[in-house]
Amino acid sequence: MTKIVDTAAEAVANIDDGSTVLIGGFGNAGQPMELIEALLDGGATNLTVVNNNAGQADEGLALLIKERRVDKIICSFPRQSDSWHFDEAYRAGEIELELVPQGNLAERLRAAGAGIGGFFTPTGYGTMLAEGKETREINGRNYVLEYPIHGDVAILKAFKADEKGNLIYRKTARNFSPMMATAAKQTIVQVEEILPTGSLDPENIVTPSIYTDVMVAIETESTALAAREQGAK
Amino acid sequence: MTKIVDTAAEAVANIDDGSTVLIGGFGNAGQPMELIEALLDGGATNLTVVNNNAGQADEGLALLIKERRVDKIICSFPRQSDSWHFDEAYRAGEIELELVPQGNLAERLRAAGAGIGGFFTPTGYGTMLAEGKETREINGRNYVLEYPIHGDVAILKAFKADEKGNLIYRKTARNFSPMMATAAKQTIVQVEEILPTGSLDPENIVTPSIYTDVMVAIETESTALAAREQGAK
Amino acid sequence: MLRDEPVDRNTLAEIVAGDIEPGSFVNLGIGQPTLVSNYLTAERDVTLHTENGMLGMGRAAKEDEVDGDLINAGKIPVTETPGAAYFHQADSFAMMRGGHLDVCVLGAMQVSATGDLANWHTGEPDAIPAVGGAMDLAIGAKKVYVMMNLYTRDGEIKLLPETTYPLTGVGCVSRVYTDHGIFDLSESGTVTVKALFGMTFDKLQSESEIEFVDATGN
Amino acid sequence: MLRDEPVDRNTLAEIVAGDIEPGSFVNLGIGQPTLVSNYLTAERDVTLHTENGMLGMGRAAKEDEVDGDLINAGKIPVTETPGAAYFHQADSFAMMRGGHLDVCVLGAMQVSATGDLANWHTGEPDAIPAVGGAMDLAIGAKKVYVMMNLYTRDGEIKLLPETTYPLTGVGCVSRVYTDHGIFDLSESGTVTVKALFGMTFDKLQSESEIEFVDATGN
Repeated sequence: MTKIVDTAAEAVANIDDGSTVLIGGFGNAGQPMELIEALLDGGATNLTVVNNNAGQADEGLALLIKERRVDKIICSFPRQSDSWHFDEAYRAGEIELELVPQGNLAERLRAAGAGIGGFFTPTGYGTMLAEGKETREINGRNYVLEYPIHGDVAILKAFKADEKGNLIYRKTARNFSPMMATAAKQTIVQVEEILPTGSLDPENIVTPSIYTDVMVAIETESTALAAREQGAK
Repeated sequence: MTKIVDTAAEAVANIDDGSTVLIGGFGNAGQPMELIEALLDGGATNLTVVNNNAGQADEGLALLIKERRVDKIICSFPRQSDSWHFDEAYRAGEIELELVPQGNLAERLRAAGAGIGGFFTPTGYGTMLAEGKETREINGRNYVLEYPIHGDVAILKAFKADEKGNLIYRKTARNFSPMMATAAKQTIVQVEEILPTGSLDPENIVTPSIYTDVMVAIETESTALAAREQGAK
Repeated sequence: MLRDEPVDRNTLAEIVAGDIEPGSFVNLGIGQPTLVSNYLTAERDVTLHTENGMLGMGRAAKEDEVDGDLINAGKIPVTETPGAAYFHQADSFAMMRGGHLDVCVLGAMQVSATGDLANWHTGEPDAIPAVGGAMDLAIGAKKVYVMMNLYTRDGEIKLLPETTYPLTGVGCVSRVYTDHGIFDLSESGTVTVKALFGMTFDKLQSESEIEFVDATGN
Repeated sequence: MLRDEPVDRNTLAEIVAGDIEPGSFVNLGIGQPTLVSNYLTAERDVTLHTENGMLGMGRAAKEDEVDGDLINAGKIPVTETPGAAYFHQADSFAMMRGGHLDVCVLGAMQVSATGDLANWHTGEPDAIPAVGGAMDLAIGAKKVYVMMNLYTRDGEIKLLPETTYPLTGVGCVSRVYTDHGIFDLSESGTVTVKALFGMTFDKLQSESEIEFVDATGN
């Protein structure tokens, strides 16, 4: 059953120190800024974070790293022009980095949610990111064995939800969130709007309600962008 | 690029003898009856068929089996109260059966489409369907290694398409078709209606156009059922 | 719990329904487990999963509601409830295999003391095998319950130290509901008897080499 | 093909665009490959994939079109074309890894004669590594093209018998487009020179131990 809470602070209140936190988003698209801010305010520390990136500029995940709440990050693309907080922490030896090719990251999260114990992927074969990993030739192609990435908690941003916890996303802000929703023991979601159950077309649900544990309605720029798009039609 | 043809016969015209044919559907829901009939009329034989079942009563896949066009079937649930054509062929030793647990069947098709070389699944571990297969204990749980199932061709039923080849399905008729669309060298789809490109919401596409090779518009009972449902609202 | 008489299927279904936590996501196997849905009242807010691609499955369709595109795993036409969601077979089995469902209720031919399940194949050489989703369901929930008669028609007990039929899953069943009693299984092979219906503990113990623990509260 | 002068990036992008079959599904990597999109006219009906979850990506967004929820893999705001589709990252990379895209065009630091690609990391000890989708893109299409300058700023040739930088993918590149020429690679290490721009075959051969085959039609 999905619990609806009133504030971001309540939503993230039971994230413990030392948790593995899956954070949705690709760059800022789909990044749950308000939940991350609440996590920052809440003080949880010694976190392992899984995200595509390692934060941009001075908001969201970047601030969690700046405040040294993140012991380890599992991501595909930490270094960007505006990843200065990560860069500093990394050069200071104050954050551990597990670098994972982006498609393997997505597939490892999916595997965790889908009960798959491991899978053979061609991505990364023969590269330094596969060093020490088991490999195998199958039907003439070379593969690396990769394992699932499970989270204690996922914090995500979706576009709309119904009260039951079914979720839809908006455009490329969908990215990693549907997999992360399945890969964590507890899934916490900020959505623009929570509609009465029955408002979303059952054919179009991206994350079924079974995966959603906690929701909070927070209006962001996405609502205005969707309204602008509606108006343009 | 997706080719739109006028008849089911044209759609299946280049399916060769000896092909591995992935056929969508769970029971009759989503089964591409008209494409199967065209395949029957076209005479292709020595087929390997992948479907959840082995045909029901006297239509569709059951007739392909009755006419001994199918050398081998890969499925999860061949024996049903009305699978008499399969039963007869099987008892006569005239069809080979590879029995696959339903979730492994779906995942093996997904793996084929997703470029995964193999995966460890807990399903079937310790059973006769895993005999002779590689197993492994990972984090205290036992798994069986399963490999992808690739098709030469997939024949599927979808609900609506746009001219570009994007597909949506209807209710539980979706079942195996989205995976099969990704797992075959050529994907042939019968749809109730082909709409102008731009008519389907990009958020709701289930099978993106890249997977659709050939389409033919054939109205079936699904159109009437959808209209009835619309009317009831 | 003790009752003087064995319970019928409907009573047993009602007992199972009563043990399912409100708000649960549940898959009911074909056959006897389907009866459980009759006792899942709206207040319990239980969401039913059907492995052919749906959460929020409703009751069986009435004649004028029958829709060939909306069927359950037993290929019976069903209905849709508010808040339902459709998805494809790979996502549906990922939901089971990934341990997201709270409860699966399955029929069985045999169950072992350690929770091994046999419910798909008698192993007879001339039988045409068909597994469907049975092996996925067996490992497909946080709790896997079996609902069955304790005895075969020939009077043989179906809860055994070890199964003799081909397995569906290893050590997967946590609880067995039968017409003669309810049993909690454990990895060690100790079986805790939670309830007996029309049967004494001594009678039960005399019929099996399983190590039963009496928790009927008698 | 021979030209007297090296070609500039835009001319090269136009050449690459001309080699993409009409109706293709294509992923253009960050940097120089992005220029190719400027020469993919509507009649070519090429559909662009962006690995962060979209087919049918349009041009870069103009100021009043910028939508933070609609970005490409380089995190640049883009637009949507009719017939577009959104999907999640696992489906998006399945599309690449499964070999469904017709062409990927990537930048490179080095390419070997057998098609090994190095484009993500210089291997310098103090560099912060970041791979993104590079390794997935390297193996993510039926044909993987590289677009790069033939020489580094220091004048070192980037098409080598063997790469010295850390690899992105093994034997994955089929063709290399450079300012000085176009090269088809093969498993055996034989490199077929399809075109030279402002360079003679002899000059090229004198600079490398690669076994070049002249197919410039000179």
